[in-house]
Amino acid sequence: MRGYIGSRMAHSAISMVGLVVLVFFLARLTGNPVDIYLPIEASAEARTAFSEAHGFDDPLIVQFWHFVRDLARLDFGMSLRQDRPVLDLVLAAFPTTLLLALCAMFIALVVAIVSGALAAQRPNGVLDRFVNVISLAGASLPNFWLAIVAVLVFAVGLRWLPTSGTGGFVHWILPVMVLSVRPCGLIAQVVRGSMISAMSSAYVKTARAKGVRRTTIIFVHALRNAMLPVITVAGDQATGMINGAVVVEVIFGLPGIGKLMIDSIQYRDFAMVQGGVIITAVAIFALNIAIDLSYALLDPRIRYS
Amino acid sequence: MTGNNRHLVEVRNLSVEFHTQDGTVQAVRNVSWHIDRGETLAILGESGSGKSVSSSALMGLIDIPPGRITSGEVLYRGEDLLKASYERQRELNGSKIAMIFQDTLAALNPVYPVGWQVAETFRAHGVGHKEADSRALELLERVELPNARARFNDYPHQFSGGQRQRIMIAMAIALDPDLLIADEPTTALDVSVQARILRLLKDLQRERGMGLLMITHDLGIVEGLADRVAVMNGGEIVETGPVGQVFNAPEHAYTRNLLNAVPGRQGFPASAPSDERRDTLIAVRELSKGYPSSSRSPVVMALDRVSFTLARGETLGVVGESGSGKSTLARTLLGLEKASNGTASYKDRDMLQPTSSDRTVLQRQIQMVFQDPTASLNPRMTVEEIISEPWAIHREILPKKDWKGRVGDLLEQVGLSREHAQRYPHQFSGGQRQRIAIARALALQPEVIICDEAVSSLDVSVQAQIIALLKSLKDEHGLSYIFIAHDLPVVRSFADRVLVMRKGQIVEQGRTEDLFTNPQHPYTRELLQSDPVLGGPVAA
Amino acid sequence: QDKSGDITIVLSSAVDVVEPCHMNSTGYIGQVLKANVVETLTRMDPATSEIKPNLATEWKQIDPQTWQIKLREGVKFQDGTDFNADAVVAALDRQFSPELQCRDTIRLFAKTTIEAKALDPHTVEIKTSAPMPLMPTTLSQIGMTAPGTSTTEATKSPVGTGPYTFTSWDPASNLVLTRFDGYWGDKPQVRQATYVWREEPALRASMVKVGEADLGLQIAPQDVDPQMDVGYLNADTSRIRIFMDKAPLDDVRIRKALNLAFDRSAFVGTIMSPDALPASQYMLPSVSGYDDSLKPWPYDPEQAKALVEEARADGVAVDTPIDLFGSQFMQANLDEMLQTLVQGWQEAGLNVQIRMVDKIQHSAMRRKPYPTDRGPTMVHELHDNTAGDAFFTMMVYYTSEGALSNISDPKLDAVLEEASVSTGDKRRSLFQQANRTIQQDVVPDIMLFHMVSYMRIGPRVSFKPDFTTGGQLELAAISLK
Amino acid sequence: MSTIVTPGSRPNRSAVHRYLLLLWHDKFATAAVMFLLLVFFAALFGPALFESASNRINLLARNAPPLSFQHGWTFILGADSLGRSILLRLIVGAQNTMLLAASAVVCSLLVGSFLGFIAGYRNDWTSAVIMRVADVVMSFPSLLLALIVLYVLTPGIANVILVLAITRIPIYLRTTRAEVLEVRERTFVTAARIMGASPRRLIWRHIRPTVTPTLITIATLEFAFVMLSESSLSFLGLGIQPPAFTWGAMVAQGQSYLSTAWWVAFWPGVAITLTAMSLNLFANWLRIVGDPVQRWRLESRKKTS
Ligand SMILES: Nc1ncnc2c1ncn2[C@@H]1O[C@H](COP(=O)(O)OP(=O)(O)OP(=O)(O)O)[C@@H](O)[C@H]1O
Ligand SMILES: Nc1ncnc2c1ncn2[C@@H]1O[C@H](COP(=O)(O)OP(=O)(O)OP(=O)(O)O)[C@@H](O)[C@H]1O
Ligand SMILES: [Mg+2]
Ligand SMILES: [Mg+2]
Repeated sequence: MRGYIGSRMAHSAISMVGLVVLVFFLARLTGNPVDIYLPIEASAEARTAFSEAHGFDDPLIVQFWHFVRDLARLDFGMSLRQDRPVLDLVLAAFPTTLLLALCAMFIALVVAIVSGALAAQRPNGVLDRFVNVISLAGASLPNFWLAIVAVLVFAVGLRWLPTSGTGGFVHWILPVMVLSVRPCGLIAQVVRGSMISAMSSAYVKTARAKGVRRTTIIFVHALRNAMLPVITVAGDQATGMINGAVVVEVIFGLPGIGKLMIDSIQYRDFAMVQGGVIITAVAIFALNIAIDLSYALLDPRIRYS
Repeated sequence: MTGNNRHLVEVRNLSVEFHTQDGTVQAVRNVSWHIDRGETLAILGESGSGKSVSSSALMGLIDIPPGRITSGEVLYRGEDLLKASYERQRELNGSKIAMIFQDTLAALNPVYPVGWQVAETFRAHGVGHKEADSRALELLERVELPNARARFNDYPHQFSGGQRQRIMIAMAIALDPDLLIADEPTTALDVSVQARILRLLKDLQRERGMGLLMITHDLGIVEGLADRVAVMNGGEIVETGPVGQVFNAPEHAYTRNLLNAVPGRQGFPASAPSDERRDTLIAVRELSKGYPSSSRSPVVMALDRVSFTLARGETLGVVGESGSGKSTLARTLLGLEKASNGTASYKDRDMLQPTSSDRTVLQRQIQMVFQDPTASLNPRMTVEEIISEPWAIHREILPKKDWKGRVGDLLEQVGLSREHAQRYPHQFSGGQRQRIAIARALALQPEVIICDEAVSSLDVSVQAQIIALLKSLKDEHGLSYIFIAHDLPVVRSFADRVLVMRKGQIVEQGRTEDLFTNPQHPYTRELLQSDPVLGGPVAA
Repeated sequence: QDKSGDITIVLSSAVDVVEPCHMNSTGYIGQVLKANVVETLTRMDPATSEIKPNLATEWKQIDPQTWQIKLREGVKFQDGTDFNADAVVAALDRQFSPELQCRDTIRLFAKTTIEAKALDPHTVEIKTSAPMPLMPTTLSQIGMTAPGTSTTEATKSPVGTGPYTFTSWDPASNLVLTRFDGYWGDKPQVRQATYVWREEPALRASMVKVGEADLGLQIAPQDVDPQMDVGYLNADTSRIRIFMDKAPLDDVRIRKALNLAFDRSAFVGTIMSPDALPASQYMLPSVSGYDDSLKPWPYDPEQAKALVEEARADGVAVDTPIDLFGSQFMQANLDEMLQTLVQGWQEAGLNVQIRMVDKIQHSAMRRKPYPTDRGPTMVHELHDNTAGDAFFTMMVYYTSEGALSNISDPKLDAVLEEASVSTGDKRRSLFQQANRTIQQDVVPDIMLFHMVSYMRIGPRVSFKPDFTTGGQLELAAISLK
Repeated sequence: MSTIVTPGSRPNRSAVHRYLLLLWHDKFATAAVMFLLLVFFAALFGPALFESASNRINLLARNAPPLSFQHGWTFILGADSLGRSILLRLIVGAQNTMLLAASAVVCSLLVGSFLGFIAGYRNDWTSAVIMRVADVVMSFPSLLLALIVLYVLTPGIANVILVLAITRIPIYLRTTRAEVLEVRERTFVTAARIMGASPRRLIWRHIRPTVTPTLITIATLEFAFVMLSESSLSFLGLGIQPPAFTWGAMVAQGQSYLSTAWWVAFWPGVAITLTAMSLNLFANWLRIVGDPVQRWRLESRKKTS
């Protein structure tokens, strides 16, 4: 097991290098930041001066060398737009995103697993149809729609919650709810699907013969066997959130990594993009390692060499 | 509990049918029987005659739909279980009525440790976690699971067939049920273990007055254990009565048939011209296989320097203690497990690390019938697809247009019918699935078939038919078999030579006749001694 | 603590830069800093577009390239240093620091350089490398930062002479200004202002509605509630620029047809807000040089069609597809506006395709050197002239040399050249003349609307926005109820 | 044999007929198929019939509410912000929407599951390479990818499909691989392997049928997601440009009218959800039909004796 983790980390390090190289060179194909940072009227001289000041006129390979050299000292560079160290900005934004993702995934998983597993007890039954419709609607509702409607209803109409912003616990309720809807719908569907097969297995009969409670049969015996695709899909959704719950962050004014990355990409703040990608990739790679390990934990027949 | 009722459990007029794509299958028709406290009822009968289905009905384990209980009642101390609420049924299951399932690999949850699963029976009926664990461990030791403490947290797939069966038994007897339904509980156990397990059951019966419903095809067990016997055929009970009466004066033609088919009563194989020099097909030298120690358990040497040869046209019987490495031997020869040491060759081709061209030959010429037939059949394929799969893989054997007919022939040869071709594995009984697996192995017409407990779930008459089939193939096509079995009479009647295994080692090997008449190793002697037919206390 | 003087303002985009030398080029910096933290030497009166004293009390032009400025006395920076001639020189020099790449400087001075020196503690002399008749206007856009401000790095806590000190700033979530007690002028009512930002217009509207904020900027026209929302011309004028180099756009009849083929008034109150004004020139009516006599192009589909047919008859390739570039970030409802225009042109017989592009591509389309591999091209764009003089529009957009111009018309160049060095009425009338020529004869663009923004004003405060609000939001002008 | 088969109440009907019958027994699935047919025909003939009518701008009918007939029956669902009939736009938009979403989903499904089968089956260095590349794709910001495609390739529908497909490949890949890891350890796969079945056959005949239902479930849910995210690319200039449009673009357009004219975003949202839901119901039906252990659910209903 330990050997496996070790080799996985080594492989991930190689992927990380590939990712960084890709991002570095490909991002620079997407236009020159001068066009955004200087006023449109700027003269050619001003534009050249800007490029020189930020090293954009060096050959790409030289720019890359500088980047790597700084990175080796854990210097991720300065944000072109904000003129602050990239690392500070990313590390400031990341906890918000992580917290959002964790809370939303937790809620989504709990709700989805319970409803999906119960729905699978009688495929095409009333509960199943109900869960089906709700979860599908949840999985296909646009986030912005949900977010705005939620604000209009809970903050403006009922005045139960603040509209947006950071602050106490109450500020997180709406964003987390909105964010959990799609993963919840998606996961519920996957749970339902794989639970249907699991419930018709022979070991479920054995459990019944032992007199095990129905809830235990469902949530202990069948569910664990049905979990493989569920955690995969949940992992994908979590990855999406780590990459940034952009809509939710933007609408609710939560300063997360998603918003930061979107802005940086739009403003061609290359150093930020690189720094952000590295940090999120670390989290995503770690998540994927955790998921792969959990396969083996969930199903002892799966072993990694 | 109504005291005025005479019987512990009484089944009246039970009929069960299944819906299938081709119409309705009447699995059980108007079956009635009863068991009293401390009594043992044995149900004998043809494979597929409805034994398992009728007993599952008792515990509410039939899937309804597609199954349907069309008539009858099941009275447990006067209470009709078919009408009981789910919660009531749950209360009784496990604590008052328990069942040992036929197919142990599928019946155990693959993702939980076995100890946990045994302890669950206690927990489900209100015992605390700690106590449940310690009692579960006690039980596992009682059913002679080797190294029980160390292997408490191992998973079902890490155990041998017989070990799993003992785990199932432990689970069933955990709470001293009033009624124990044992569906082929000892098919994977070697005779000495089997004898001790049966004694355990008997003790329980005596101590607690447990009623025992024994489903088996082993007439030796029936004779030794049962008070009364019911014979089923075609979903009906055709004959019932005290054991002695039925065995000595069978009334029904089917019962007579059954009793006559018992192996071992017919002497030694007539066919074996065993001294003739024949070319060696498989040569195994010093083969070892150890399973790496998991968290707690020590390294298991499943195979310990095993050497033997198999000649063309020969049947090599492999007998031995449950968990002695027989299945592992088969799996290692087929390359499913990596050998730790040693060599094995088939006609001078390396079997353990074959080149890709060698592998094609090996796959074509060596087939296997797995110990767990259910798991070895793809649940999403029809029987026809399953049996014709070898032809789909090796196109040269049979043109596609002949598949259907050939599948039908094979099904009939193994005692099934042509109509079964369109059904799916889950719609069959345990013995029927085993025969489907045999039919598939035969389909390829290989040179060697490794049968791992291939006939263990078959009633004696079908068993006899299958053995006869295998023999005739051997005579006609020169097939060779490695025949792993616990049923010594069957081995004696079929094998030319026999290996005896224990703790991963071959303790003795020799010609069948010599071995059975003049066993050398003490373990072999013990084994022969324990056999109810050959040497045991109830030998005829 | 008394919170009654504290207000919250919700902006439409994050304040992640607070460098005062970009404050006229980047709206939100100006909205936060200008006239609140950092003051300018002069100021423009929005009502009349006249330049008024501020930190400077008087100014005079010694010769075409020299200006003398008299400073207000008794003014202190928020950090306690004195505001005097040396401070002004430092602030002006800072504006030209190469490390800072001040956007305002790039816009205001182009290639002109200046040399400032203190004549006495309260007089500054500025020499310019080229004549700058608009020096007072220019000075209304340059922030006077404290001498201690770094000249090599963008400041993150600007210090000025304004009525509010820069108190705290979390680029991720908010920014706070607090009243500066040592302010030289009148004491404003608002004690403390917290700026937050939400990109979604509905959210900004909601926040004011539920009382989480007192002022909400950039309310979407469709969310407008007349009870709370005030509309104002935001200084932006939208137009479609025509690249007049390729057929059929090189034919003036086609350019006229493009202007005639749709009904500007039908947009008002539908896609555009009801207060939007159809435009005839690329500047607000309040800008000096605007010609009142010019009317927006009328809606005359018949004539448009006729012009197209006429051109077709003369062999102009009128069917060539014309690419119309736009970028979503420019204006709300842009998509809808362009689609409606395209339908009008289609009816007139012209084939225009909408091409939405990314910000950078859009900028690259708009400025010289223009991309060469393109067909007949038009670009949608916005422009705001808050300085109040036509110069800031005309030279860039309508002269041959202009960085954003597609015209090369020597006669027009001559008029504009003369206007730019003239003053007073002559200057105004020359610009007006140029505007007439442009609209009537050259037709280098399809002038659309003077745009309107809405601000939502909460019940606790009162405020009257005007066209400068997009670039500065004076807290002192906010009164509490 | 011992069991009695009551002679088939089922005469030898053709396979098509049999499946139709099975479909008929699931009323929800029947309705779903009808709806999908409707969408299909709309996609096929919609543009030819209503293309110009759906693009006719009429500012007088701007945001006309649903059920207002003064502009004609085509305005039964109301009008959008340019006064165009929402109904007609739904019909005409079906073509582009389906083309785009279906191609993107199918591409990522095929590529993702193909790679997933390889990665799961081989579980050696090929698997490691595939999985680490997937990690990179998961961590690569999708907006940046979109921009790169935009700058490097010429804008066009194919490129939107490319972007959408690439970013969604990992979910299919990881799901497939996880399932394969488990299924390939089952005895029936082993049994087929020692019969000499080629990896291709093992995967196709034995592993795939177990994995497919989960993949299809995910794909149907992804469908809605892809339809919505496509519109977020079009503002960059990637994708379908007006006057062409998709349902996703219609939803995006209605976003700013949520609080004043909900129907502008609502109906296309409903269309997307209904399509996803129909696909999902149909997939559920397929799952049951394809699983012999479950199939009785659709069969037994016809003979409630
Ligand atoms: N789900 C099902 N659908 C259709 N037929 C079924 C189903 N389950 C069992 N059967 C049929 O019911 C009959 C009785 O099966 P059962 O399992 O009771 O046999 P059995 O007597 O236990 O045989 P064995 O000794 O082989 O285990 C068999 O013929 C089998 O084919
Ligand atoms: N995957 C595994 N991990 C650890 N131990 C294993 C594993 N598989 C088998 N064993 C152990 O190896 C030994 C030999 O098992 P094998 O299945 O070969 O026995 P067997 O002779 O076939 O027994 P039976 O007659 O009960 O089927 C047993 O003790 C078993 O517990
Ligand atoms: Mg059975
Ligand atoms: Mg075995």
